[in-house]
Amino acid sequence: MGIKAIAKVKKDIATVKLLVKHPMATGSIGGGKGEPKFINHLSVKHGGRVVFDMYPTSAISKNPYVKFAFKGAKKGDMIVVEWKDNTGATEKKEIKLK
Amino acid sequence: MKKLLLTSIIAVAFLSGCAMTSPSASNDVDSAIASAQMKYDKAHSEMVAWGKTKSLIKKAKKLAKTDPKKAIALANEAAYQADTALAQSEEFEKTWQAAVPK
Amino acid sequence: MKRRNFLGLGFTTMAVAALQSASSASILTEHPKAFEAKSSEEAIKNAFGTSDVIKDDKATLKLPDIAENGAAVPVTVSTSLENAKTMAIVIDGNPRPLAAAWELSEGTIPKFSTRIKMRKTGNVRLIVEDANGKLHETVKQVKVTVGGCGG
Amino acid sequence: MLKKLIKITAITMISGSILFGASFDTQAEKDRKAFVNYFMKKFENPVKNQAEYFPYTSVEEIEKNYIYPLKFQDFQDGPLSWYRPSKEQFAEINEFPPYEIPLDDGKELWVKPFANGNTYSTCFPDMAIKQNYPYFDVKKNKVVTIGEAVNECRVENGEKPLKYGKGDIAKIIAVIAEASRGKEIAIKIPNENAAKAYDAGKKLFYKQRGYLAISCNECHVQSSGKRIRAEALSPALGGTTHMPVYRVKWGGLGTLQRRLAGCVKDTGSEKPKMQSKPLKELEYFLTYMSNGMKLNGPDTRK
Repeated sequence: MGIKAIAKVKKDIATVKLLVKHPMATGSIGGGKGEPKFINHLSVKHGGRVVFDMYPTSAISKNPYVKFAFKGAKKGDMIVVEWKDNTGATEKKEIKLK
Repeated sequence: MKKLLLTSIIAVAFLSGCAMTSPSASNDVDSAIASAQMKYDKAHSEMVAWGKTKSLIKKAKKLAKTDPKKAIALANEAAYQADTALAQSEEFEKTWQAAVPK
Repeated sequence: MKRRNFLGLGFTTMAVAALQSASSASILTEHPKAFEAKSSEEAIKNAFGTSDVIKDDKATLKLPDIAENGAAVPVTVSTSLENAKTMAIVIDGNPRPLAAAWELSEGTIPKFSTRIKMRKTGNVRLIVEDANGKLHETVKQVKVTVGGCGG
Repeated sequence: MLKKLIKITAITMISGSILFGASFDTQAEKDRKAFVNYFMKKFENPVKNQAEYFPYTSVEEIEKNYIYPLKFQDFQDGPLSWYRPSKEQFAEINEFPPYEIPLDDGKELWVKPFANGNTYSTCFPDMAIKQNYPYFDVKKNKVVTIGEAVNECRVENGEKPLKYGKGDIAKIIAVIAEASRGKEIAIKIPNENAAKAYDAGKKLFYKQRGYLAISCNECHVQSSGKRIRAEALSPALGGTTHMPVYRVKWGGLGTLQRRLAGCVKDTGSEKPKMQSKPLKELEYFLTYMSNGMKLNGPDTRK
């Protein structure tokens, strides 16, 4: 498990890149072996407000990468990244905007 | 007596016919495998063996008792591959230097 | 009822929606069948209630012509539509075509990048649901080859 | 008179040793210069040189997809150096390089003490050393790769050696590679046996093999800058700078030895063992060919 982030603010726009350690296993969905295991919800909150709300599937590559931007941020603000997978596993991490 | 002769002729014809339909290299499963193994070992030690040769011999060994005909065919194919690998290596030994940028 | 449908129903409801956050009502919880659909049309219909799409240039899909490797194809989706509600990537050639969906909220810039898996050569669709619930679609073909020499 | 004699002897000895010292890499240096020259010329202007170097590629495609002219240092990017669609795709992927995750793991392993309390730093106080690998160890009389050096460190400290090719060893090498970024490859040929190892590697590179009867050279020198279907063939010049590499098809990091073994297998040959003598000699030769080029590993490939 692990969430890596590059999160920068320019003017009032925060650009966030995330790399999440996760197998994103297709398993039987793709006709392969094993149980599917993939993140099915990845969200980011800024001051309690959801600024990113993604519903991935096993068709997102291993160790998912996402990039997005949102308005109304300033340097030093915290964002909370949180994911949940189809097996119920979760992870949460706070990241400071630079 | 006549009958015996006829039987022998048939037997000889059968045997020779059998030999004719087999690959020329070897018709005895054990010697075919042994020969393939020897040739492969040489190619392997010179690091020129082809990718599938080893597995062909392995398959031949597996089928030696249950399907000797197929085992022989596989062993002969492996022997052919090892022979060709060694022969081409000898050939390329003479020419590879020409490909070096000058 | 989708979370965003609460929007505009008064302050209290909005607050409740915000508290419930993304984990309550969402495209995943409300339309799970969309994620299990086996064809693109079925996936779109299950997600949005219709498969009628407007093909225009409001949705932009940035993808390579030839994928270097089908296991990680970089993609960027965006839209010029204001207040779009949902964006979804649908991949025709995959056993489950709906690859990812984003629900948009105020302040989110409707432009996302990620990496997708593509099983074979085929069309990739970006569906954008606008503020009125109408669907906009853009399609791009991506060639996928079995790639990579060297073990 | 005696003074003069001493002087002459000294001069003879010095010049002799210079001559002697230089003799081990004379051929290799000649090879390297011709090798570099071939690539520089080929990629100087592929449109102009289309008939000579790219007869099966249309001028139209070259104009659309090829990046040129390439400078010496540009070759560190392998197939991404000349082929625009690949370069653009990996530039996007490297916005957040997938190798960052295994590299982080490697950094954790780097500082995690062995059972005896030492760490990798005990063996490698200076981490920026990858430019010197593989080197010919005069005492051991053999080529030593970075992977072997890592395992040697482990064994000296009472730890089990790691399995070669991928996993932890690739992660540790990635840490060393990252610290060595920007260093110029500096492979030396210190004695006659080193020159022999170089020659053996050179032969393995140029001599056709396998049921396809092709050589490393045919794909990565002569056909570099061409495509086999969607494969943009990488130039052998700069072929080792970016290792270890995160390959999408591997779903993780792999070492140069792993990549080379795969490459030999692709000729239709039996896959050689990683860290076997021939494969190390191939690495020695190939890395020598890129002497002077800056390292930029780890990186991402298809």
